[in-house]
Amino acid sequence: MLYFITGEDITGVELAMEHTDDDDVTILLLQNAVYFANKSNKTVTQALNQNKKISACKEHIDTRGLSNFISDKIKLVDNSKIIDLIFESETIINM
Amino acid sequence: MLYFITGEDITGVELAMEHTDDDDVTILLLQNAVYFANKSNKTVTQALNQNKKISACKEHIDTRGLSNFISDKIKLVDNSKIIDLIFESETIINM
Amino acid sequence: MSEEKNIVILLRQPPHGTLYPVEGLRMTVAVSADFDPITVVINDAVFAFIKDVDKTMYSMHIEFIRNIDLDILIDKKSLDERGLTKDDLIDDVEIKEHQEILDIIANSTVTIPF
Amino acid sequence: MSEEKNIVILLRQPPHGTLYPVEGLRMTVAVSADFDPITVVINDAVFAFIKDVDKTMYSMHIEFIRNIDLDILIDKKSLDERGLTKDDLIDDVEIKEHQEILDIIANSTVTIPF
Amino acid sequence: MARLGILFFDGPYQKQASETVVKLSNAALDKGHEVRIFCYMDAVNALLDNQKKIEGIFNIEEGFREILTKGATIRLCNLCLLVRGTMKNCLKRECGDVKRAGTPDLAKIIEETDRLIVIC
Amino acid sequence: MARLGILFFDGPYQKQASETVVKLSNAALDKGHEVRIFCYMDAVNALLDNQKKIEGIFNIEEGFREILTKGATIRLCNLCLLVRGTMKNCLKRECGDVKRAGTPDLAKIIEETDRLIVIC
Repeated sequence: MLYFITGEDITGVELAMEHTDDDDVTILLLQNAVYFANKSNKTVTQALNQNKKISACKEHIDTRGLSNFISDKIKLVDNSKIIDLIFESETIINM
Repeated sequence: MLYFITGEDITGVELAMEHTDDDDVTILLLQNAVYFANKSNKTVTQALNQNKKISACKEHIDTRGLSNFISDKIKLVDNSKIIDLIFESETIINM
Repeated sequence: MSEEKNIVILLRQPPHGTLYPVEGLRMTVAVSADFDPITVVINDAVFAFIKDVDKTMYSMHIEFIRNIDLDILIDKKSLDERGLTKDDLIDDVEIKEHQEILDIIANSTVTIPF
Repeated sequence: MSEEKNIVILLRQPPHGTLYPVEGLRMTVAVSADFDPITVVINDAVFAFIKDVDKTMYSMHIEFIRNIDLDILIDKKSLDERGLTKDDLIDDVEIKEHQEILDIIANSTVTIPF
Repeated sequence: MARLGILFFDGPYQKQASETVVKLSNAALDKGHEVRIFCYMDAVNALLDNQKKIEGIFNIEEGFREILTKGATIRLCNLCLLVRGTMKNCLKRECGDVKRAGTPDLAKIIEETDRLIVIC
Repeated sequence: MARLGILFFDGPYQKQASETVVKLSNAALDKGHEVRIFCYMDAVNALLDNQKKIEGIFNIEEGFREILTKGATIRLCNLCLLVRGTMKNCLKRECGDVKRAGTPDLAKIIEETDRLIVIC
């Protein structure tokens, strides 16, 4: 299950966190949603502590100069890999 | 001083609350900022408890059906009165 | 696979100030020709279904959705956070516990947020 | 009264994802012909001035603003909330305590938010 | 009577800003005030010609035509029109005092009005 | 190879969505996937003709022309164009498979693609 989060609304991350470990959940952050990846963001830090898989669009992180401010548990993915993630996930939850 | 708040960002209300009672501060809520007037909004409730003057655009409250959900300390103003408020205030802080 | 697709139209934004919720309900109507979309309502979008809100631009969509027996589901947590109760809402909607809302979203094939 | 007007250009939004901060800085430049606008930076707009951010679209505005000795003031509270420090920022900006930022906004005649 | 400056950023129909600009302008004009508007970013598209009237939706073009008739002046950011490809579609001078302008014209509006409001 | 549906709501230049749509479409097309795009609300204005190229700003029209050339199909919400007054300005059929459509066409896209992403 892929939480595909492109907006500045953190609800998507919150919903993803409510899944139990039985569900295979990946959170993908794009556009201004990549700011949620900042280490000082409590919701995302908590999601990482829960061992949720979080990826972020590399180009959008780089443009914003954020690579030094995010946890190294967050996987940076290029557009080609994003397309793969989309087709690998049976369910896409757009937020 | 008029905090003229038309956006969905509550920062304007927060800044207005940081003024001491010496400053003559009015908060005017328009468009989706009128949702901040909901009784369950803690920031606006606190501002009212601090005796800050808060007005809201009557048309925008009515369209949204909010009149039963807001404190009666909030003054509802029509567009003509909004124009008066704008010219009565030496400083307009647009947010 | 198309006949198995579960479509969730997810309303998040308040009913006025933007055209998002109106356009979201219009999308539910459009998609209902081919699927049985579920309209899920969270956050400030719950205000779209209070009794006194001006529904001129979307009452026909609500009516259409109810006439073909599709569900409009309201997240109870979002209501609680806004100090709203069942009595504040119109009859055409159904309130669901937050966990049920989450399950419905998780079981969708496609979620379209507005 | 025009010569007495204090203009604050208030940047609130992050540097990419929207054109708001770029357009805000362009506005500071435009208004500087007639006034001495102060650029005040709060919330996610502080990310516009970190060292590594792509400034292609607004570095010339920053340069122009500094060359004519106008201030770009960063709200320390917004920095703190985001885990940022002075060292993360470019040299062309000045960090101010939140109370000073508030005073500057309160003493403006016109505040233009972006 | 006083002079009101208005700045806004949003195009029509997606967000409420352009409707609010029309309504507050009407209120100010009806009280005898002057109104000067600057359209920045997407807001330039609020002044496009041929916006079709749809039942139940406030027609933005008609709203702006009305306040132009009542004497409002409207300036459209030139570069914003150019980049969006909508330069040729905007309302023409015969509708009133509406024309393309640069950002320095906003400085002029700030200078020449008593108050500036921004509709976000 | 698979089929990707994309839905978006925002016009060009104010927000990043249209640029992201172009870039993800390119990535999908380059991997041999099919791409079908539906432009809803302001997004219809992303396909307008004559968007002037400005140094340093990603030109949205050019981006969409490129993915049309590569075979993407694009549908523009008819009513959204009409109400905005931009019906006559959008890219024509000679650019590729781009045409006006109704909301039921999104249902068709959902039906005929393997995944639908929404760029907010």
